[in-house]
Amino acid sequence: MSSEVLALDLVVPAVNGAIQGSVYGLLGLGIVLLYKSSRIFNFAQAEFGGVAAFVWVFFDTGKWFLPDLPTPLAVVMGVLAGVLVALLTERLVVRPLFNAPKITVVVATAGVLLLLIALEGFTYGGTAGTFPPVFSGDAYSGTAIRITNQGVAIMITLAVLSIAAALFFSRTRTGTAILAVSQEPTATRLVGISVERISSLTWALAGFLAGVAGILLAGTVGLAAPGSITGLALVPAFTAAVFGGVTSLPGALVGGIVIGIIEAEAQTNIPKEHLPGAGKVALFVALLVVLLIRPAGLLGKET
Amino acid sequence: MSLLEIQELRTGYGALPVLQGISFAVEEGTTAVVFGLNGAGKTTTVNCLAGLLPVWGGEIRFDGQVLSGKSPKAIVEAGLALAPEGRRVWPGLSVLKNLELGAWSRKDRGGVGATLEQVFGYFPRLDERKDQLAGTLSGGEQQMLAIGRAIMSRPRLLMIDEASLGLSPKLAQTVFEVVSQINDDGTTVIIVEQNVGVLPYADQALIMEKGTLTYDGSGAELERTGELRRTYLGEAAAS
Amino acid sequence: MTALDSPPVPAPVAADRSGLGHQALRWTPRLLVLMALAYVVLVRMPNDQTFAPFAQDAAIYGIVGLSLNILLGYTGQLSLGHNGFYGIGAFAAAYSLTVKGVPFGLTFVIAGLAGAVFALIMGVVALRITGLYLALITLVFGLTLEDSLFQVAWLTNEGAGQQANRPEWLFDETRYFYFCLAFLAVALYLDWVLLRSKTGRALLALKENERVAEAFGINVTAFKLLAFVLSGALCGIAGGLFAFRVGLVVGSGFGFALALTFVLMTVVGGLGSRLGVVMGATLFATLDYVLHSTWVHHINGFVFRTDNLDQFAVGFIGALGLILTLVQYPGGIGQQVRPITRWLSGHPFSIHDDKDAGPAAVEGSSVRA
Amino acid sequence: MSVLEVRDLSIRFGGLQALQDVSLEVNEFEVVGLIGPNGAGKTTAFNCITGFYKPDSGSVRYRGQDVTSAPPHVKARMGFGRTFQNVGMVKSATALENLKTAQHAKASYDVASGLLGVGRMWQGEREMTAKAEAILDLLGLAHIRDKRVGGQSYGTLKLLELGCALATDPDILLLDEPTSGMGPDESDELGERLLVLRREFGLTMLVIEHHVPLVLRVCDHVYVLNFGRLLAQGTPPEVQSHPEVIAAYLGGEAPDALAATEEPAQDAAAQAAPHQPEADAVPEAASLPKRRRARTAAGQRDEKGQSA
Repeated sequence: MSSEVLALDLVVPAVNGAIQGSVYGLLGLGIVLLYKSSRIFNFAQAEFGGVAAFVWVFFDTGKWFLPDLPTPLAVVMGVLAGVLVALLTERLVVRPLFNAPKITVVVATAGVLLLLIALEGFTYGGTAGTFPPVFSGDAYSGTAIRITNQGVAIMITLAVLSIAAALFFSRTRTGTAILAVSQEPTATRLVGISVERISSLTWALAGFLAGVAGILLAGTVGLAAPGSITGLALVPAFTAAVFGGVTSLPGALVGGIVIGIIEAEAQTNIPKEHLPGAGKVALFVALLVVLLIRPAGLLGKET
Repeated sequence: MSLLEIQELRTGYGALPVLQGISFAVEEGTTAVVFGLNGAGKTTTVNCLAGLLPVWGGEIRFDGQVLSGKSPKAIVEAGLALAPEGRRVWPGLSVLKNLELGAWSRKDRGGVGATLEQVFGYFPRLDERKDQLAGTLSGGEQQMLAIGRAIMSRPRLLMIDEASLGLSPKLAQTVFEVVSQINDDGTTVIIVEQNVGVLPYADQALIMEKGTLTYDGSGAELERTGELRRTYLGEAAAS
Repeated sequence: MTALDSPPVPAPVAADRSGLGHQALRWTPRLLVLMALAYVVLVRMPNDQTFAPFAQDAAIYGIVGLSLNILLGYTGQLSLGHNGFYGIGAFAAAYSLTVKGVPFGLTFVIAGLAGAVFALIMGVVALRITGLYLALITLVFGLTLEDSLFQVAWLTNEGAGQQANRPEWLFDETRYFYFCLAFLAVALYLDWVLLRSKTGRALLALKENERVAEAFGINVTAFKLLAFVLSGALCGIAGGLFAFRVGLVVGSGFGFALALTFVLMTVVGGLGSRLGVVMGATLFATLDYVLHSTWVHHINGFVFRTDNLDQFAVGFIGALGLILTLVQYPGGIGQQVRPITRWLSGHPFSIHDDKDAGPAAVEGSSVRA
Repeated sequence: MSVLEVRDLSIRFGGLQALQDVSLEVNEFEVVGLIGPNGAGKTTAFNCITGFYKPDSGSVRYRGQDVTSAPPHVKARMGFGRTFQNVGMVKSATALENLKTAQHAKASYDVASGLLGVGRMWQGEREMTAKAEAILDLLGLAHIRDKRVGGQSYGTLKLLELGCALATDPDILLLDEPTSGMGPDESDELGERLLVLRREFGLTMLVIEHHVPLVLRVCDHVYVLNFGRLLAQGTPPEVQSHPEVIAAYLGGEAPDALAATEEPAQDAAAQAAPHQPEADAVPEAASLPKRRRARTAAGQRDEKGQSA
């Protein structure tokens, strides 16, 4: 095997992995946000994106009695659906369990996940279809490496959203209040901040991030089936979040890209005959190692 | 009419009753100090006043307005602020951000800057460290920050829980002096304390024991009696 | 019934009503109900050949539910990876019988051991990783097994699936149901003993407060591991039963959905409630059949434009049931049927629960890490 | 012979020196008090002694044997019984079950026979039930035998927790604020009970307590902690009048307050709270105000009722 081919074997998955990993990072961002504000893991996070993706496709193709909207508008509707589902989850499931043990809330989010998959099944059907990419065409097409416009859009979205998030949390009063709730809820209530309202806002934000990520991921992977976004992205997104100690926003973003690359490299370079499901195994090992060795995360520190 | 009137206040945690029905009043412009041992119900009292605990029975009146059962938000908007036990600052936010969030409930955004200057006037240390993360401050500085944050809402009544806990006697005195200055500037103050060093600054002294009020009188009078000693060290020490 | 001790409520019968006639009056309706129940469960359902496989599933899921209940209900550790132990048990049983020629009866021992060993590994991890992280890592563990180990060529007969043929005397579906039911009965007995022994009390204590448990001289580490091992062994055996129920074990059946179904049925059934867990398991195992065979089917294609109602209805109903259980009825089915079970055990009928009745009345919200 | 001997115990949490060179000793049949202001390190000391924390340095010896690094469940088996500040019991279980859980280490059957329900298990269970019932009777709690612990009043919980500690068959009992959450009446009553228990079970005790009358009545010896260091020790009256102890409780720089309390100002006594002590100064019971004395008498009656 020539060294050139070997290099390509490493480079191609790295590029693709980084792009896919950006989506993991976006989902991970939402997971971190919710963990920071209410100390729970939201197992439905990826499926908020799934709902967004389906709603987008329904509007884009005029399916399911819905008007056929132009693509940008359909994308907006999809993202809004993600936000709506997240808000409903907060209101109907998370808030009533405010005083319950965190594990109970986590089980409940798993219930939400199943419910969303069932709803997708009712409306879309059980047979797998395909999602179109939001952006078609290639930005770069070499002999071995091909970068799609969709891929570029993902990277740009990630960059824009991370900067926006950073500004939101450092510059705005509301952003500061969200951080405050996560660090010291009692003091936050004492200065007159409504913890309930901040909670709704946080979930809305998480739903927004999931919606964007879900639509971009669906378009990249193409596979459309109820629960497919969860199957593809939930575990990597959590692993990304854990990389940052589940408390660091930049940690989740960087973690997402790292995880995306690890997964893609393992998938490509470990033959199926030696180890089936190498991508998953790599994720499992990565998660286990991080949790056992540095529970506070590799990139972030618990505040 | 007193600024704060409490009648037969009862509360507790979950099913555990703590306050067995306590009544007292605090006059506008005075400093009241609540003494008592661990578990006497001092913190429970101020937490309940701040809306962190539900009122089981009795009434809280502030400036004639009934505050029992109101949310912490409504209470701080009414002019009652608490610097809670254990400081509870936001460790990952800068000192400045901590103070700014303290003014969250204020309607007059324009006046926030002036109050900030006032806080820095009371605690020059906070001015020096305003860009530092609150988690990196020393215990005494965090205490100052917690008090400063409460002042940022421009309360008419400021409650400080365990102002001197964990501070050296000297630092505790400094804090007491600033609190007295705050009081002189027109804010009514309730301090929960174990340290008798605060007594010279107290207009009114209250002693709590096992969820009841066992003493309510002037601070000067308490200085002359052995009541505090009895509370802390038993009868023999008081006589 | 449900927990440590059923409350020794004094017999509510006044002296002048304790005559033979009154006793008969008191017990006759109860006996009739019990006999009707026994007829449906033991005769009517298993003899319906289309229903028998679902009844087998119900018994098998019942064992899984008890297994999960040991971890989640008694020790408060959430495992989203029981699909893994279940699959390991299934493959171990099929592989040892078909490839290694192990006698049929022994395959269940091997399935149980395999489940126990993997659970022990998970338990060691759980000593370091707790709470939400444990939920996450067990989830990933199960998913990884499905994608890797359960796809390995030697185990899966080159991906074609590992055969698990029942011996001739168990070909009959009704008989196999009784076979599974016997396993469930043993599991119920062991669970009953567990809660009456110091081991059960130790688990409940460490669930609520590890420090208190330690102060009572309980070796928390050892009992946590023991809970994992017991749970894994039970789940592995259930997996073995499943292998012989389907006859061919393929890797793709042990995924995410199964893991969630297990947790769902246990929580909806009622954590800490033995009867509730079995009822929850029965509900989830037979839901498919129920949905196929009733009027529900006719809504299909009428309201929904696809023909996927029943395919997703299980998840839908299960998820709704779960959320309702957690938010509204924390005791699950076990709590809801308590008036009936109490009545059956001789007490007067009352819908008011005895709040003082010990951990029988375990709140579902006591699920924790 | 000393049952418990603690030497130079030190432990740090991050930047906080929680304990520094704390030494104390508890002799057979003694009740030793551990007092000190909030945050002085009393519970930390308990946690080091019972194995919940590993001290950075220093040693814990139990009847001459070094047990510094033994884990809590091992120490529990050796004979360390303890209670917790905020009630350490299984709240969802009944009183009886809690008392049986506490007997875990003394059960007469092994885990394996317990799993299968064979062998000595049922016999062992009957023995444990009998012992639990005896403890319930002793504490006058038989009426809550089958009640969930969680729903009981705090005072009852504290008493039952004491029962659980007894059920572990302890040699030395470490009680962390046994009267917290109790009213003055209940506190006094508990003090009497502790003395009865010591007499009847031959127990040795180390008690963290804030309620001063209780410390005065039950303790043979008192250690005072402040800022993680040992401030003073001695008999209760000695400690009570120790200047540093007074300073620690009443504030380091409050000479005015101290001076004032030292002068026997008649008028001040007259003006103070209604239950200021009367003039007779001698034994402690007599120095209690009227209200208190009446309670104590009631407590003693209770005690007789119990021991009868």
